[in-house]
Amino acid sequence: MSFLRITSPHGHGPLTTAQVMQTVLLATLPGVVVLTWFFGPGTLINILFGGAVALACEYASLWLRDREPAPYLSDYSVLVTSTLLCIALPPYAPWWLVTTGILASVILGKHVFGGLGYNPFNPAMVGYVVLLISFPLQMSTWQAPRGLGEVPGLGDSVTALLTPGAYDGVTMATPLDLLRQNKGLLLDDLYAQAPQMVQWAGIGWEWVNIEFQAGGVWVIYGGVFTWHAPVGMLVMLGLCAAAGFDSGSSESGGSPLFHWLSGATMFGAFFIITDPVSGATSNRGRLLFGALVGLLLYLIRVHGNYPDALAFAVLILNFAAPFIDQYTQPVTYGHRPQREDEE
Amino acid sequence: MTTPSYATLTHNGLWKNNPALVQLLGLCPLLAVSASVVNSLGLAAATLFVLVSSNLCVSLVRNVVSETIRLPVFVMIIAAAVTAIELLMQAYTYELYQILGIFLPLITTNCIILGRADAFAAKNPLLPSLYDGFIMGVGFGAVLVVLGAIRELLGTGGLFANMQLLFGESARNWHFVISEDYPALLLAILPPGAFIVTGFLIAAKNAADNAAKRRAEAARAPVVAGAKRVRVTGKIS
Amino acid sequence: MNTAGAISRSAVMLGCFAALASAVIAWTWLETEDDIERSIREAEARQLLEIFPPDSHDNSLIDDRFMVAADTALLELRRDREGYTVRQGGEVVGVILPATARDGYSGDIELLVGVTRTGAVAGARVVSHRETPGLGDGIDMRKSSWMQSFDRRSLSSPVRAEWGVKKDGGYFDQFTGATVTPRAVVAAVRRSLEYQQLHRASLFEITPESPEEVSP
Amino acid sequence: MTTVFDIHGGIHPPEEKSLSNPGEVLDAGIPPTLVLPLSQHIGKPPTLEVAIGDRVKGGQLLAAAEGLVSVPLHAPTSGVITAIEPRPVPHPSGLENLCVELRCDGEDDWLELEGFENWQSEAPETLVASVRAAGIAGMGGAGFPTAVKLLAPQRAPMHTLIINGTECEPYITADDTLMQVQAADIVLGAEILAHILGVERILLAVEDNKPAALTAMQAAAADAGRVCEVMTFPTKYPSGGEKQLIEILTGKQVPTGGLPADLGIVCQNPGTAVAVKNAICEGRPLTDRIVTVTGRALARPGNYRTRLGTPIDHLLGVAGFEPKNNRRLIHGGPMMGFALESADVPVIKTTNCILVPTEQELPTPPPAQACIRCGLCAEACPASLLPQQLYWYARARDQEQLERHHLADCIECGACSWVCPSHIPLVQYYRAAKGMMADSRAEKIRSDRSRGRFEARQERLEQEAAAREAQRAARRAAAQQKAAQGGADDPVAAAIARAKAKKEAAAEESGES
Amino acid sequence: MLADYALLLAGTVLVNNFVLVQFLGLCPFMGVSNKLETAMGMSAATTFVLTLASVCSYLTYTWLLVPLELTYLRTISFILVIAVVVQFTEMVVRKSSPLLHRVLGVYLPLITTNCAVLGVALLNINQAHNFTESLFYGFGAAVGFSLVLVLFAAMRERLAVADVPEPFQGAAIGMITAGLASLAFMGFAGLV
Amino acid sequence: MPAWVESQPLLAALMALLGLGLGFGAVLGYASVRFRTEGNPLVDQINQLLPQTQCGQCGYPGCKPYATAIADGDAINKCPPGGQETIDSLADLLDVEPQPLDAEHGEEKEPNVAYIREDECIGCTKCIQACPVDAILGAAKLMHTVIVDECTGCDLCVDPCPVDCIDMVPRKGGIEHWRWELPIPAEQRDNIIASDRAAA
Ligand SMILES: Cc1cc2nc3c(=O)[nH]c(=O)nc-3n(C[C@H](O)[C@H](O)[C@H](O)COP(=O)(O)O)c2cc1C
Ligand SMILES: Cc1cc2nc3c(=O)[nH]c(=O)nc-3n(C[C@H](O)[C@H](O)[C@H](O)COP(=O)(O)O)c2cc1C
Ligand SMILES: Cc1cc2nc3c(=O)[nH]c(=O)nc-3n(C[C@H](O)[C@H](O)[C@H](O)COP(=O)(O)O)c2cc1C
Ligand SMILES: Cc1cc2nc3c(=O)[nH]c(=O)nc-3n(C[C@H](O)[C@H](O)[C@H](O)CO)c2cc1C
Ligand code: SF4
Ligand code: SF4
Ligand code: SF4
Ligand code: SF4
Ligand code: FES
Repeated sequence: MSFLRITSPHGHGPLTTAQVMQTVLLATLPGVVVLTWFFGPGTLINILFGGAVALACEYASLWLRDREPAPYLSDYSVLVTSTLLCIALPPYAPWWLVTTGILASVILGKHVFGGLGYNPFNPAMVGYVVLLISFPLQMSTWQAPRGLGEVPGLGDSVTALLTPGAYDGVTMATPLDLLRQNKGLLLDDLYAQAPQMVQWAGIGWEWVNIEFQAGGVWVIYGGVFTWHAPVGMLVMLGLCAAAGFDSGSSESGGSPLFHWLSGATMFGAFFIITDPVSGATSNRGRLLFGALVGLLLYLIRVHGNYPDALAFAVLILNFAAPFIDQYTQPVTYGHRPQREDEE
Repeated sequence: MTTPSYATLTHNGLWKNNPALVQLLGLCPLLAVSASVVNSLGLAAATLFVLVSSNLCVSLVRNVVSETIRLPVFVMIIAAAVTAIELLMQAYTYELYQILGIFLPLITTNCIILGRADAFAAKNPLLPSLYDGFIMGVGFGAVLVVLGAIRELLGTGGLFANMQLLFGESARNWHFVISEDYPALLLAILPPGAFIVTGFLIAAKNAADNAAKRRAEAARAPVVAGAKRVRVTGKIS
Repeated sequence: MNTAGAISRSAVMLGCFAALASAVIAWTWLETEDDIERSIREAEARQLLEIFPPDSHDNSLIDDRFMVAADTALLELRRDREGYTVRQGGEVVGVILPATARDGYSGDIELLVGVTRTGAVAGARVVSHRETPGLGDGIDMRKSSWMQSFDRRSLSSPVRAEWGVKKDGGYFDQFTGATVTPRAVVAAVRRSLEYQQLHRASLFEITPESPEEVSP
Repeated sequence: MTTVFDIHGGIHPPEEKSLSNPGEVLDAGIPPTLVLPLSQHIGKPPTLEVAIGDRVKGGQLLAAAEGLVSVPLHAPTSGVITAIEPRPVPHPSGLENLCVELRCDGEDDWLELEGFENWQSEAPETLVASVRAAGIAGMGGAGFPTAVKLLAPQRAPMHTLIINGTECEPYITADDTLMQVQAADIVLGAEILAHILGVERILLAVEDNKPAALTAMQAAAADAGRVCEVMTFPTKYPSGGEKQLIEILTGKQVPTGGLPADLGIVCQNPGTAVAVKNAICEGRPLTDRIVTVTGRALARPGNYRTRLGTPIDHLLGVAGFEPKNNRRLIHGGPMMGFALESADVPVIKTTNCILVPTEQELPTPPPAQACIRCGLCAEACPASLLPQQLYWYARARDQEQLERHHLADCIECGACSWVCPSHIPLVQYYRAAKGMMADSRAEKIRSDRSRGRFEARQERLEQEAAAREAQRAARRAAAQQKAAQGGADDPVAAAIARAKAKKEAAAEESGES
Repeated sequence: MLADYALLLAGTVLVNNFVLVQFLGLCPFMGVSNKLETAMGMSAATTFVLTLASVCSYLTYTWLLVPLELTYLRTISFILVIAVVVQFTEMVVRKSSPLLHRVLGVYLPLITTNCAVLGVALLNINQAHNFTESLFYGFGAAVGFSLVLVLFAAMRERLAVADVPEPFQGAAIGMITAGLASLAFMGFAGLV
Repeated sequence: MPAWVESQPLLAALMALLGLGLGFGAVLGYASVRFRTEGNPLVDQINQLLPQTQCGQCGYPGCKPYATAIADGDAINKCPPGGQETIDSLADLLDVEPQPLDAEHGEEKEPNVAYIREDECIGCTKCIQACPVDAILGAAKLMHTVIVDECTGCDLCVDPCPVDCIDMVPRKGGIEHWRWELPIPAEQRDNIIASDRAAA
């Protein structure tokens, strides 16, 4: 009788790549729900539309590369990419914007490098930055949150997607934009002037961030990724903000709380910089990776041209990640320097 | 070294050994200046001029200069040619001169030029050297212009804008726009776009080459294995 | 051949080539010197001539310049820049003022604002800026004709209160999605007009002998 | 001392230990033929002492140790040697190796055995020689000759002996069973080992998922003559790895490239301890062991006392193998064992488990996907390595980086592969890479030697050529001198002169002699 | 004052990175970045040459060409200066690190034709830098070059084992990666 | 500025460049003396990587000469005994693109050792002369043997043997030399599937 020759180990743990990806998808849910509550169903529609485009795009890439599509399509990674991209996009983006972004993500960000596992840059952020650079106008048009403007219904959202320019909702600068644009104002004046700035970080935004954080913590608890990168980033961002914050002069860059809870901070900390493929490898490396993202995020937000700098900070660090890996190995068993008293 | 035939030179310059796509030389001007067709054409012309004239001079003096001072002499010849064209462009196409900016004097350090001077013109007679300079320049220029066209088209939705800078006022209306409400993909004309479009161009060339190679593979004669072996241990008595 | 011989031979050869090369360059330069100077002047003048077309004056603008110091009130320059005087038949018919909008979206926007003797804008041009491509760069004449909306405007038309972008209840259009840039430029042009108003006498060489014809 | 330390990483696979009823020893019986591979350990194969047709008794020497790192082989029962030829052996390669086939006569007729009455008074050297003669190789998995390990005191003074009753791999209960039924023997064996090593402290390490073994060992330890601590710690794979266990028990790490002996520690499996006890007290060589035969494709899984050389086929028959739903036969545990292609191989000294799972139990892995650098493997690695980096570099065959990332410290435990969501056979990459590096090292040594020899030869040839040339030159010079003296300038004259000179010289020589 | 130089430095290293933003020195950037170790060597050599050349050409320009009204000779005299500095460096490298010399062998003479070097010299004039600024500018340019070269080399080592589609293997994927890096560096815009 | 500069721009240009040239020439002249080097340690580094089979298949009489040639710019893909691994490590050392082995020089084979069928050996000593590493023992008219540990497997001794009594046998065989193989990565398996698909 002949048996199969398979290498050890012969058993296997419970997790598969597809499940990892599903977990991440699931964890975005609370954030997306709150986004929908404050800004209407635009993001949701984008996610659905973008997911379909992404699957088609992944299929086409695999076909071009002469690969069996089924195993790759069923790993859900392209859905994570498209979902994360769509969450980052403005809610009522036209279809061509979403499509261009997905194309950039999946082809330029992922498949020219060989697909899942080989891409050195975060595909979703590649897509986002390509759009931000190419179509800054469309990319800086944000819906006003519930309470300040009318939240569009489902019909409006579909119209906005399919007939570019037809939907004309109430748009409004995001709190980070405001901070960036009103360098001359005292923070107090800014809060007094702009209705979207409320106690912490702006109507809607603070809740969106808190929900993304909750989702992220749930995933860490589930063991899909470690705490290092998010903690590194949030701590560094907090430190920088604390150092730059002088309780509200016109030079002030916003309080730590403001930075933590505005824009894409939590979304980025728990869903973007945790992308394992394009990030640093070891836990030490991830801590450093996160901290440097936090530093750049603060610098670019406050001093640069891009009010929400997350995508740039992430891409820059993606570029540096292989180098970081070279110098952040953990101490292997048996390589711990021997202490004298151990003799 | 025997002088290759003109057909070989042409194939080398335009495709097989294309300076921009294969040798990856002269990348800086290639990427920096190729945001539009007119810029590309301007630089292509200047590069072509320098290549041809430096190859010409180098081939002329190749038997006079000794090995030791070869490179400095070549560099000086190139620098003189570049300065000349720089001055000329400054005098007669000033706006283009301003657009090309420091990339015009930087032709001096375009590795293609020194490379061709050293690898070809220094070893070959006048006419082939002239032709080599010309065809390499054309090969480089072709890539430059194609790159410029792709980027201009993607980035602005139009083609041949501002051609008057090179061809006089009558060229102003050569500009045409594909569609008025094309949402311009600005990325293409910004710096990163240059890299990315070039990457895709190189990939396209590779794909074409691979296809050709696969076709040729069938017809290839087998090599004799071990044909080059020598005896290590000398004569066995 | 001995080493010293070789070295000196090379040196002489190199020297010859250096001489030859510099001769070629120097000769080209001598030949093109005048043309180059003309080109440079033309290029410089072209922008000014867009503001004041050649038929509106009879002096050479680039030769009729004056310095404006950095940090002059209202113009807010970062460094010393030049202004130009426009004359017709000896009389000053306009000035071209340098101005800087320090509150652009990304850094300074440098402008030239032409003002006629009547206090109206003859034309305004952006000399340099770093605004976001595709969003804030409508102030570039090559991209959009928005800057022409300043033509013939003066401090009285629109009225002071309306010297702003529509979004702030003003007269001028903003670009879709980018208000910061137009706001900054509008303010800078307005300030140039105000500067001109304050310094009319010296700018337009209005002496007691040649009194004001029109008061703005 | 009761504090234990934690190690980095580790995993908790389903234990499945109750399947094989730990605590009960069944008898596998004597099969009609035994097949005994000569090499069942790390080190040189022993040299044959028997020939085809020889009749042997149980306990008789079949092959004698060859060199220091080698162990002898004994007949597990009486019978006739019927073949000495390459046969398939339990090895991941599935290759054949030299084996002795013994047709058993069923009488189980043994030689007279004689042990030490009073081992306490014997010199350690004498006892080590007996251990060596008994053919004991470590029974915890690696099969390193125990006698060699017992020479540790020659390196440095030893202070601790660890009896590794961890048995952290799922399914296996051989040591558990041994500890339950032969606790006293284990402790006795440990005492002998402690005596040989000159250590004052014995640690009996048992994972907390074996309460019965723990009680048995505690009882036995209480009766022991030496300091004998039973230590228990939380269940986690791979706590049983020697290095990991040492860290758990002492908080110290064995320095890379070093041995536990460098810390004054020696670690032995309970089975080894019993074998040592048998060898010393009874003079009985190692010829059988307890093998856990388990898996859901068996009707009667359990722990079988099995003679070495028993074909696994036979064992499967005894345990009631039902082939229908099974595709794999595993030698060893599910984590570190290797799959066998055929059951036609024998049990050897390191066979602690034969696992025959059903397809539902341990499904055939799906095709590997790309590594997504998720880092789960690094979380699981007990050696604090970066398995994903090792994987990438192994793929790239980048030996420099593999060394920089400490491939050599990987214990091949398989924890990383177990957790990898992409199902990458990581351990195989490491084994292949280690092989590759070992080959390169050997190749380097070889090529250095060849270079030396080549250069030496070139030099020699040159010298010879130079010597010949010198001789020729000397002759020519001499001839020329002669010719010059003769005043003749033309070559013919010179040649004649030379010939003359030669003749004269010859005449002179002969004249002198 | 010191802060100004720090800003100039940060500006040249990151915001106006020579390679990714200004497109200078691309040939060695694409050519010598397959291996981290060589990239580091190349970085060191280029840093040295670039800084020295920046200062030397500044001096030549200010003390020779300007007084003699020969500014139109700047290209050729800079090239001369650079050639000499490179030659000098080559001798030093050959002496101090023969392996580096073989590895950089192709590129050391090509540093002469690395347009970053001439570019620095020319930009110093265009931007009217004084002596110290030239020094910092040259050094900043070199550090910027080195930074991205080294990061890129580490990344290419990773790309070497990636499953890149065949037509993209080699230079094409290198270009695209550089493009994405350049995209990332756009984020620094406006920082200084 | 001196007046002559103004009146003689051409001359000024000439003088300036000449001056520059002279100054720099002096600097370089000094440096060439100060930093003089000799020898090329790179050859040794390359030689370290070559397999030292000394078989001559590269077209050079031994590994060292080939190493010298590589240091002078010869191709790195000419050594069949070293095979792809040697090419890769050379490429790594020299930071050039690794190429496939040049088939003109032979194919990569499993390492061999020579084995002399002793009863057929006539003791002609030709193989001893041929062996580049002195791996054959024996004297004239007596039986010869190969020292297996020293034999590089170059097969140079095979041809000269007048009675063809030398065989090349694999050096690595048996269970001790067995090595785990690197698994085939997922995507390469895919390629196989893909080509199967194409073939079908
Ligand atoms: C990447 C980016 C670039 C921007 N660039 C500019 C710009 O160049 N000019 C500008 O006025 N606003 C710019 N903005 C600001 C936003 O468009 C901002 O929302 C807008 O100026 C506010 O105008 P609103 O009052 O019309 O909403 C930019 C925003 C982003 C995110
Ligand atoms: C190649 C090798 C050499 C060893 N050399 C020695 C040694 O010289 N002295 C010693 O006491 N143990 C030696 N050992 C035994 C190890 O310390 C260890 O006990 C043995 O490998 C079994 O451990 P394992 O099953 O965890 O691999 C050696 C083991 C191996 C594999
Ligand atoms: C991952 C791993 C797990 C191991 N688990 C055990 C175990 O549970 N019990 C055991 O005795 N040896 C185990 N070993 C082997 C030990 O490291 C060590 O070799 C053995 O205890 C030495 O004793 P021996 O020489 O008597 O075999 C394991 C080795 C490894 C690498
Ligand atoms: C924790 C986690 C975070 C992820 N974040 C991203 C992300 O930010 N962007 C993205 O494109 N893919 C993300 N992915 C999905 C996946 O890694 C991505 O598709 C690969 O980068 C494509 O090769 C993430 C996956 C996980 C498990
Ligand atoms: S567990 Fe697998 S997929 Fe995750 S990093 Fe390790 S090897 Fe890669
Ligand atoms: S097999 Fe090696 S790398 Fe993997 S977990 Fe075990 S020790 Fe770590
Ligand atoms: S081909 Fe033979 S002689 Fe040449 S380098 Fe390789 S092993 Fe040495
Ligand atoms: S014995 Fe033969 S094969 Fe071996 S090294 Fe000598 S010549 Fe080569
Ligand atoms: S063209 Fe810039 S370095 Fe080659």
